[in-house]
Amino acid sequence: MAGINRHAKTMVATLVSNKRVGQYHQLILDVGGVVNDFRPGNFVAVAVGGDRSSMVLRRAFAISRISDRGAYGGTMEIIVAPHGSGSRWFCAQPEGSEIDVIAPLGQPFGIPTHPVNALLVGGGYGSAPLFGLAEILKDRGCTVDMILGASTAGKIYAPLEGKRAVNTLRIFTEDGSMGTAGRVTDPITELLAANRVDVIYSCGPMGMLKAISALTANTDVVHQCAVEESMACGVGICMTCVLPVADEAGVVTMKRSCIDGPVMDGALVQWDLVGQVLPVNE
Amino acid sequence: MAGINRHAKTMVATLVSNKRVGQYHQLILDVGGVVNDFRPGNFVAVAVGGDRSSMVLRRAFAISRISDRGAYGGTMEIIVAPHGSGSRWFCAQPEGSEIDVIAPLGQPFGIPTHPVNALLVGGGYGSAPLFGLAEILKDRGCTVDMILGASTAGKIYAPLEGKRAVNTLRIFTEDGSMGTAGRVTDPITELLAANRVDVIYSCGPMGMLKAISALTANTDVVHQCAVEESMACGVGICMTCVLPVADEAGVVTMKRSCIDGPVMDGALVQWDLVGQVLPVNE
Amino acid sequence: MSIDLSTTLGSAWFPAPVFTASGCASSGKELAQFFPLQEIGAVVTKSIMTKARHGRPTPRMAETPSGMLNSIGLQGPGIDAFLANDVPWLLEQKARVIVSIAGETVEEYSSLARKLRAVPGISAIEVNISCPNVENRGLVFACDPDAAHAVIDGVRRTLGGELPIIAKLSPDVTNIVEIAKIVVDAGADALALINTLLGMVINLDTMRPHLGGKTGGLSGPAIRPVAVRAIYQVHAAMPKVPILGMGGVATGRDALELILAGASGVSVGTASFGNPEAPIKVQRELAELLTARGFNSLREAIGFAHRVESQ
Amino acid sequence: MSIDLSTTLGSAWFPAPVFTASGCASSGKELAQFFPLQEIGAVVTKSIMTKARHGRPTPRMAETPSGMLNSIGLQGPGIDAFLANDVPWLLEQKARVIVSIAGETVEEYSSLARKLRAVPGISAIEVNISCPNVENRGLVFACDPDAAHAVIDGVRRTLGGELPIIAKLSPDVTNIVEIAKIVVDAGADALALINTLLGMVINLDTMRPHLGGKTGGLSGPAIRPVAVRAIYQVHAAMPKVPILGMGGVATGRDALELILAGASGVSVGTASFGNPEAPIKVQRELAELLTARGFNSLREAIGFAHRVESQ
Ligand SMILES: Cc1cc2nc3c(=O)[nH]c(=O)nc-3n(C[C@H](O)[C@H](O)[C@H](O)COP(=O)(O)OP(=O)(O)OC[C@H]3O[C@@H](n4cnc5c(N)ncnc54)[C@H](O)[C@@H]3O)c2cc1C
Ligand SMILES: Cc1cc2nc3c(=O)[nH]c(=O)nc-3n(C[C@H](O)[C@H](O)[C@H](O)COP(=O)(O)OP(=O)(O)OC[C@H]3O[C@@H](n4cnc5c(N)ncnc54)[C@H](O)[C@@H]3O)c2cc1C
Ligand SMILES: Cc1cc2nc3c(=O)[nH]c(=O)nc-3n(C[C@H](O)[C@H](O)[C@H](O)COP(=O)(O)O)c2cc1C
Ligand SMILES: Cc1cc2nc3c(=O)[nH]c(=O)nc-3n(C[C@H](O)[C@H](O)[C@H](O)COP(=O)(O)O)c2cc1C
Ligand code: FES
Ligand code: FES
Repeated sequence: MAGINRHAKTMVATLVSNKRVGQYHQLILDVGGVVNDFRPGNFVAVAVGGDRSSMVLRRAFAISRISDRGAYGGTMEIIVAPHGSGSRWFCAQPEGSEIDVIAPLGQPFGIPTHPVNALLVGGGYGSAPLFGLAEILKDRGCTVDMILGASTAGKIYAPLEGKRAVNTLRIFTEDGSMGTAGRVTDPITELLAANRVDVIYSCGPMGMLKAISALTANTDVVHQCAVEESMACGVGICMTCVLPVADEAGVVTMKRSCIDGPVMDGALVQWDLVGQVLPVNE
Repeated sequence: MAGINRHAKTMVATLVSNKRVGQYHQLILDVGGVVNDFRPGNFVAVAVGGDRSSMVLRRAFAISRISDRGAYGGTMEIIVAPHGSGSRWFCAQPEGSEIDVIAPLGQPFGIPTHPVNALLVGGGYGSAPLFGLAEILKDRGCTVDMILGASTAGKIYAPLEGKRAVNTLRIFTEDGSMGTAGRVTDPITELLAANRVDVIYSCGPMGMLKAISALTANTDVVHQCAVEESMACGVGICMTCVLPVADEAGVVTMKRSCIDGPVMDGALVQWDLVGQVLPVNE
Repeated sequence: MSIDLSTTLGSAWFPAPVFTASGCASSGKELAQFFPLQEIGAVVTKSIMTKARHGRPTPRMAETPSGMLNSIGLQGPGIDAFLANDVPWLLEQKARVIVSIAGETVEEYSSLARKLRAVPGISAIEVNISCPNVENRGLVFACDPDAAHAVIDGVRRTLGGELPIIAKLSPDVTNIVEIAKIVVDAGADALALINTLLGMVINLDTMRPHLGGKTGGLSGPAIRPVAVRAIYQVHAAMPKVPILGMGGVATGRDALELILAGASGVSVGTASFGNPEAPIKVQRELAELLTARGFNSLREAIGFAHRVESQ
Repeated sequence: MSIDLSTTLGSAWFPAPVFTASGCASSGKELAQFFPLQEIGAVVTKSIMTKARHGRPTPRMAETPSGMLNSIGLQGPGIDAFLANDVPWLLEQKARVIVSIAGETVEEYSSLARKLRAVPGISAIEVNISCPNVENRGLVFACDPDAAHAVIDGVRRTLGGELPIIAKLSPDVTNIVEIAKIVVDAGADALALINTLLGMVINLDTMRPHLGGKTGGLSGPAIRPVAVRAIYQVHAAMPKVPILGMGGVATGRDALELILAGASGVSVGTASFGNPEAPIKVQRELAELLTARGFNSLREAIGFAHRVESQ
C-alpha cells in the first residue's frame, strides 16, 4: 500500500495545444519525462479556475495518449467535453497557459501477457484512452476491434492516427448522424455469441458499462471498465467516489473509484447497488 | 435623489491597452460614447476574477483620464496599483479582455465658475484623476500647481502629457529617490502662508487628506478631497463605506463615500471620528 | 407564452417572485438607476428602528471566499423620517414595499408595528429578529425561543389581522425548525430564511479583528447550502407556511434551488453589490429555467424537491 | 534562524502545528506519496467506529461556492481492523497520530476509548461528537449539552488521566461557548473547532437533493469566517483551553488567522482535496508569515488578536 499512486506528481504543466475536435477540445500538456510512467486508464486531476477560484476541487480527465518525443520531452493529450464551469474554463485556456495537474492517478487497464482478442468499447469522450491502449495491445500481438458510440456525430472522438492501431472500427450514433444508428451494445451481443472476444475494455457512461457487464455476465469474457464517479480528491483521501464492489469471496464493500479504480472488473461491480444504501454484512 | 448616479451604466468594456508604468499599470478601456458623462473625481467599479471567482465584490478605481477621440469612440484610463488579489487579477488581464465595469460613479470634483489658484495634491496613484482635473481647470483659466508624493519613485505617477496642464509640478518622495525628500504636506504650509491658494484638490491616502484638512482648518481655503474607504457595492446600497461628516449646521452623520463622495469637503469630514463609534445626537 | 411568476406570502400577492434583501437595497432609490423597481416582486427595505442610528464603526466589511462579512449595525434614519421620505417615494414608483423592522426590546417591535399599521400601500412587514435583546444580556431574539415568540406575538396583536408578518430567522441556532414553529404559532404568516451567519475575519496586518464591530454577518454564495438546508427543513416540517428564501442567490439557478427546496419567493442581497442589476437578472433567468423544465407557473415549482422524493 | 513551531494540546506535544483534518487524509498512506507525514504536527485519522461501516449512498459530494458538501457517513473498517493495520503503519512512518472516534451511543464512545487506552504511541484522541445519537431521536451529540457531557465524561473515565482528549464540536449550535464549557467540564483537555455546517444542494436536473444522504457537511474556505468566530469566542471565554482550529484553511495566511484568533494548532481538511500537499505547504507558509511578523515562536502568536485588543 505504500505504493499507492506511487508515480503521481503534482506539477505545473504548460498547455502546448488547444484544438476543437467536434464537440470536444483536444488539450496537449507538456509534462516532461514523467510521461513514461503514464499507462492507459490512468487519469489526471486538474485544478480549475485559477488562484482565487470559487471551485475548490480538481476535475478528473482520462489521459488519452502520451508522447515522449518531440519538442517537449513528454506530452499528454486529454479530450475534454465542455460540460460545466470547470471543464469550460479548462477548454477556454489559451495555449501557453500554466495548468496545475496531478498525474498519473489510478489503476490503469490490465495488459494481457499473451495475445488475445480484445474488444474496445468507448462511449463519447470515453474513447479517448482507448486509442493509447489499442497501440499497446497491438504491439503485444492482440487483435483489436473497436466500437464507439455517442448520441450524435459531434460526440464521436475517433482521430485518424488512432485508427491505425485497430483492426476494425465501428461507429454507432443514436441519431444516426454518423456510422450505424443504434447503441454500442447492439453489436456486442453478436460478437460474444460468435466467441470472437476474450477481453472487453470499456470506457464511457456508467449506463453503458453496466449494460456491457450484463452482457458478459456468465461468460468467460473479462470486462475491464473505466468507471466515472464524482471525485472530490482523486487521490484516495475523501471517500466520495465509492462504488459497491465484490471481492473474490463475494463480500461487497465500497471501493474508491479513484484509487481502486477507475479501471475495475465489470463482473465485480455491483451495478444495481450503485447509489443505494449497502446492506451490512456482519 | 432620483438622480443618484444618474449617468451610471453597467457595461462590458474591452481592455485596449495594459502598460506597466513604474509600480502601476496604466489600463485603457473602451467604453464608447458614455465617456462624455465622466467627470474628474468619478470612479469605476470593476468586477474581478472572472465568472466563477471567489471574489464577489467589485473593486473601485478612480477614472484617470478620458478620451472621446481615436479608434475607439471613447476610452477611459485608470491607474492601478497591484495590491491584493483583485487588483493583481486586473493588472494581469491581457489586452483584448472583456472587463465588466460600472461607471461613472460618485460625486466628481467641483469646478470653480471663475478662475482661481488651485493646488492639486496627489499621493501615490492618487495623482491619476488630478491630471484630467488639471486640464479642465486650466481651460477655465485657473492657475494650477501640483504637488505629488509617494514613499518612493516607482510610486509617483506623473505622465509627461499630464504635465502640460499644470503651471508648476513638485514631487516629494519619502526615501528621496525622486524629487525632494519629504512629504507633500511640507510645502503646503508655505503656500498657504503666502496666500497663494484658493482651492486644494487632493486625492491619496486618508492620512494625507486628514493632514491637509488640518492645515486648511480655520483658513478660507476650500479643500476638496477624494476619500478612499472600503466599498462593498460602490453604488450606495450597502452602507459599508461610511465616514462621519458634518452638515452645514454641524450635525455629524455617517455619509456614504461612494455616493455622497468620494469627493468631499475636507473641512466637514470628522477625521478624528473615522473608525469610531459615533456619539448619538438626540 | 410567458410563465405565471406570481406568488403570495400570507395574504400579500406579488406579480413576481424576486425581492431585494433587507439592507441590500438601501431605500430603493439607488437601485432605480439600474432597473425599474416595479418589475421585481417587492423592495424589502433595510431594517428600520424607532430612532435614527449611526451604526457600527468602520471597517464595516470584509470580503471572504465567495462571500462577505458586514457589520453595519442598522444605520438608518428612524421610523418617522423613513415613513415620511422613503415609503412614499417607493409607492410613487409603483414598487411593492415590504418594510423590515428591528428593535432592541419586545416593546420597540410593537411600537414600530403600531406606526406601520396606519400606512397605506405596504404589502407586508418583515420582522428582523436577528437583533440583540438589550433586556436579556444582548441575546439575539432569533436565538431565544421565548423572546422570538414574544416579539412576533406583540407585533401580531398590534397589527391586527391586516398586514402579513414575515418573521426573519437566524441560521445560528441548534434547531431552526423549532424557532420557525414558535414564531408561526405566535402569528407569523410567513418566514424569511436566512439571515447572515455570525463570522469574523482577523486582519493579518493589525493582527486583530478586521471589522470595527469585531464580528459580522456572513452572506453571499458561500452560505447558500446552509440556506437551502434551512428552507428544506422548515418546508418539510410546515409545508403550508410560505417562505421568503435568501442566502447567496446570484443567478436564476440559485433562485430555483431555493424554490425547489420550498421558498415561495427569493430575496437577492449580496449579489446586488457585485451587480446592481442582479435582482432583475435573477428573475429573468428564473423564468427561463422554470419554462425549460416544463413548469407552467412558479407555484408548481415551490417545494418540488420534496414532492419528487415521495413518489 | 528557524522559528519554534512546536505546540501542545493538553499533555501532548507536537513539533509542528499543522495537522490533517479527520476524514480528509484517509488512513495517511495516500498522502504519504506527496509529503513525509512526520513533518507535520500529526495525522488525525478519519473517525473510527466500533464496527465496519459502508457509509452513505452516493453521490456523496457536491462542490459549492468556495466549498463542498460531503455525506460520507463514516465509512470505515471498524476499530479492530483500524488498530491492526492503520495505526502501526503510521507509527512506523514516525508520524504522530491523533485517533478520531465516533459513536452512536454514549457507551460506544467509552468502549472505543477502552480499546485505545492500551495502544502505545498514540498522541491524543479526538472525540467527534457531531454524530447522531441513536438513543435520542438521532439528535447530534454536539448539539445536546447533556449528551455531549455524557460522551466526554464517559471517555475521560475510561481513559484515566493518560491520553489527552480533544472534543470536536459542531458550529450548528446556538451557543458554542456553552457546549465548549460543558465538555471541558466533563474532562476534555482541548477542543477541535469546527466540524462542518449542515447544508444541502438541490440538483437542478433531478430537481431533488443532490446528495444520496440529502444533507451534507459544508467545508472549505466558505466557512472560514465561521471557524474564526467560533475559535475567537471560545478562546475569549476559556483562554487556557487549547484549541485545534479548522475550517477552510488552505494557505499559511488562513492558518495564521485561526492561530491569532486562539488556535494552538490547525487542521487542514478540504484543501487537501484540491492539493494533497496542502498540509505541508500551509505549514511552510505559516512559518514564513510568523517570522515576517517578528514572532520567535508559534506560541507567542496563539490568541494574539485578543491581546493586542486589550492594550
Ligand atoms: C476518472 C474520470 C475520468 C474522466 N475523463 C474524462 C475525459 O477524458 N474527458 C471529459 O471530458 N471528462 C472526463 N471525466 C468527467 C469530468 O471529470 C467532468 O466532466 C468534470 O469534472 C466536470 O466538471 P465541471 O466543472 O465542468 O462540471 P460541474 O458539473 O460544474 O462540476 C461540479 C462538480 O461535479 C463533478 N462532476 C461533474 N460531472 C462529473 C462527471 N461526469 N464525472 C465526475 N465528476 C463530475 C466535478 O468534478 C465537480 O466537482 C472524467 C471523470 C472521471 C471521474
Ligand atoms: C473611490 C476609490 C478610488 C480608488 N482609486 C484607485 C486607483 O485609482 N488606483 C488604485 O490602484 N486603487 C484605487 N483604489 C483602491 C482600490 O480600490 C483597492 O486597491 C482595491 O480595491 C484592492 O483590491 P484587491 O482585491 O487588490 O485587494 P484586497 O486587499 O484583496 O481586497 C479585499 C477587499 O478590500 C477592499 N479594499 C482593499 N484595499 C482597499 C482600498 N485601498 N480602498 C478601498 N477598498 C479596498 C477591496 O475592494 C476588497 O473588497 C480606490 C479605492 C476607492 C474606494
Ligand atoms: C450589508 C448587509 C446589510 C444587511 N442588513 C440587513 C438588515 O438591515 N436587516 C435584515 O433583516 N437583514 C440584513 N442583511 C441580511 C440580508 O438581508 C440577507 O438575509 C443575507 O445577506 C443573506 O442573503 P445574501 O447572501 O443574498 O446577501 C444584510 C446583509 C448585508 C450583506
Ligand atoms: C469528506 C470529509 C470527511 C470528513 N470526515 C470527518 C470525520 O470522519 N470526522 C470528523 O470529525 N470530521 C470529519 N470531517 C470534517 C473535517 O475534519 C473538518 O472539521 C471540516 O471539514 C472543516 O475543515 P476544512 O474546511 O478544512 O475541510 C470531514 C470533512 C470532509 C470534507
Ligand atoms: S475521489 Fe477522494 S477518495 Fe476517491
Ligand atoms: S459602497 Fe455600498 S454604500 Fe457605499
